[in-house]
Amino acid sequence: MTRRARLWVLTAGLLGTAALFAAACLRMPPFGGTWHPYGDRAVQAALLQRTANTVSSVNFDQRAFDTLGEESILFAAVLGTVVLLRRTSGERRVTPQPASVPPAVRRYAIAVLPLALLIGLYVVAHGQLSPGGGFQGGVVVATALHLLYVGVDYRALERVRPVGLYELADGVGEGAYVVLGAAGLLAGSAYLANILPLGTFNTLSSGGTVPLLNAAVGMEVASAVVVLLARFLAQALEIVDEKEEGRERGERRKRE
Amino acid sequence: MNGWLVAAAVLVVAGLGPSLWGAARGGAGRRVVAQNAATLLLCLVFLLLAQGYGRPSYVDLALVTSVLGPAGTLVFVRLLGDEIDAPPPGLRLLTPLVAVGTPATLVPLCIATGPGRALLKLLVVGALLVAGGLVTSRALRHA
Amino acid sequence: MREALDDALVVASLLFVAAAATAAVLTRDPARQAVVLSLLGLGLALLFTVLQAPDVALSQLAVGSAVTPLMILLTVREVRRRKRRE
Amino acid sequence: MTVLPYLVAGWIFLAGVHGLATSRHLVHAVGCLAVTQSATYVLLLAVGYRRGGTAPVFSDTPPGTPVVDPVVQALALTDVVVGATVTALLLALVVQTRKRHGTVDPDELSGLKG
Repeated sequence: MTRRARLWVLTAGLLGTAALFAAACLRMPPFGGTWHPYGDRAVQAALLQRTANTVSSVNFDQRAFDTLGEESILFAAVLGTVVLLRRTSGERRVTPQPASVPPAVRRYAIAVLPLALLIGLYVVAHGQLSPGGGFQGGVVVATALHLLYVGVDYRALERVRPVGLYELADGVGEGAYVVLGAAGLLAGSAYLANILPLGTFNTLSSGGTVPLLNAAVGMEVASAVVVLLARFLAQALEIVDEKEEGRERGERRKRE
Repeated sequence: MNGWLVAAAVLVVAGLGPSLWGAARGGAGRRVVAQNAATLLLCLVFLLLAQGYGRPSYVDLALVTSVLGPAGTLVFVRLLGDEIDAPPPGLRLLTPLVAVGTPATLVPLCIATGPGRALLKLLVVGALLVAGGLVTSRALRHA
Repeated sequence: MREALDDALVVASLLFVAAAATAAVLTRDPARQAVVLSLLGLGLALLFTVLQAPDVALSQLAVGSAVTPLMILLTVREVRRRKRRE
Repeated sequence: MTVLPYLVAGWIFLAGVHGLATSRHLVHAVGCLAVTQSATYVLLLAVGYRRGGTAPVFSDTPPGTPVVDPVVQALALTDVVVGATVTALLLALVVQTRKRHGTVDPDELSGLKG
């Protein structure tokens, strides 16, 4: 199909979708209405389980099995990326050039790194109380580590980041979630049932299994993002194609 | 009349809107400056919203933004380095924005909050914003 | 009065997000698009907050502010490096 | 106002699809897919909003306050993070495509085999 014909098909499709969607919008319940049957029931259930953050309760208690599915997609995506970005035959690893960073940026990165890690862990730990949880906090922790790359140097990051360990932690996080679910079966209840004592409402230990599942997810997400970024960094900075490298060297020699 | 929410709405319309305009057109340097201004403004908006809605737990959003915003700008400076023309246009506006915007928002908020843990959190956010703002403009100047 | 103010904040954030999404699509250079995508992420975080979803806003902030731009820019650098060598 | 958020979600979706279909660079296409994806979050949260409600988080507000729908928030929250890792997978595919076929322009790719 020519580019022009494709554009016509696209325009027709977009206009058709727009018309149908607009028609559907007009028959939807109006924005901001008071009728939320699922929401009201979820809030009731969360309060019964003494979990202050209803969203965490939905994710890690009422719909915990659904979150296991989400987590597995994340795990599979990381696995796929690791396989796709591995070093193949005909490629060689080189030491990347050190980058020059203004000293103020360097000082800032080193000073903020521990604070950022702390904020990430705080977000994970308070998931059942205030906005946050394993998904968000995990990403913050992983980003904090990469302050070393943007603020200091790639080699500084490599020193604190043994990728193998993070790959292991990724698997352990996913495994911990599955095992915590199985604990529900062992206790004579359903898979991923909330079997632990519920604790006092609005304290760090409230919510039964919610904080534990939160921690497992936090561990998995943090190490998943670290592993992903490690693969992208290695691909962009370290791995070169031997054929292309040879060609480049030849060109340089010709120029000289 | 909720003054905090009015202030947040004004910052969104008069601050974030122009930032988007700056980030959507022109060279890489100008876009990154606009992105940096947007993270700073968004952090201030979060603080005002937390106060306006009467939900202290929303301050966590500002806390995360104050760390990740400068980190994002440093990512752009690091990887777009050779595309950023030094000094990028609009950079002169950044330092006054940090120096005026941060205290102008935080001082009234601190007074309204009163002493306690919440005040400490606000001060941490303020310190991170000022440090992040100064460091990112320094990094942009030397890109 | 309070509801009118809430609505005004929602409308302003919605328009910001719509404009940022359009700008992100129209920016054809992927490295520059990453900057606009980062602004779209910030706008989404704002919209989620005024829709009273701070959990989702936090998620969006964590992902959109540094991790996604870093991955996109590293991919762009890798693709360009190989292109230059040919 | 009663339908504006839904229409904005639709606009974002269509804009993203348009960019995806007309893209000349695979990394740009992945960015457009991220835009398309964000339309679903806007739609979900717009459906769950309740005027005058606040966040369903009771650490700093008494139980019984009118709150917005937590279920849609839970759906969107996990998808934001999982979506980012899927973006990473697609970017890795772009890198592979570049290695195998020497181009990142989808139009040039359609003429290639295998």
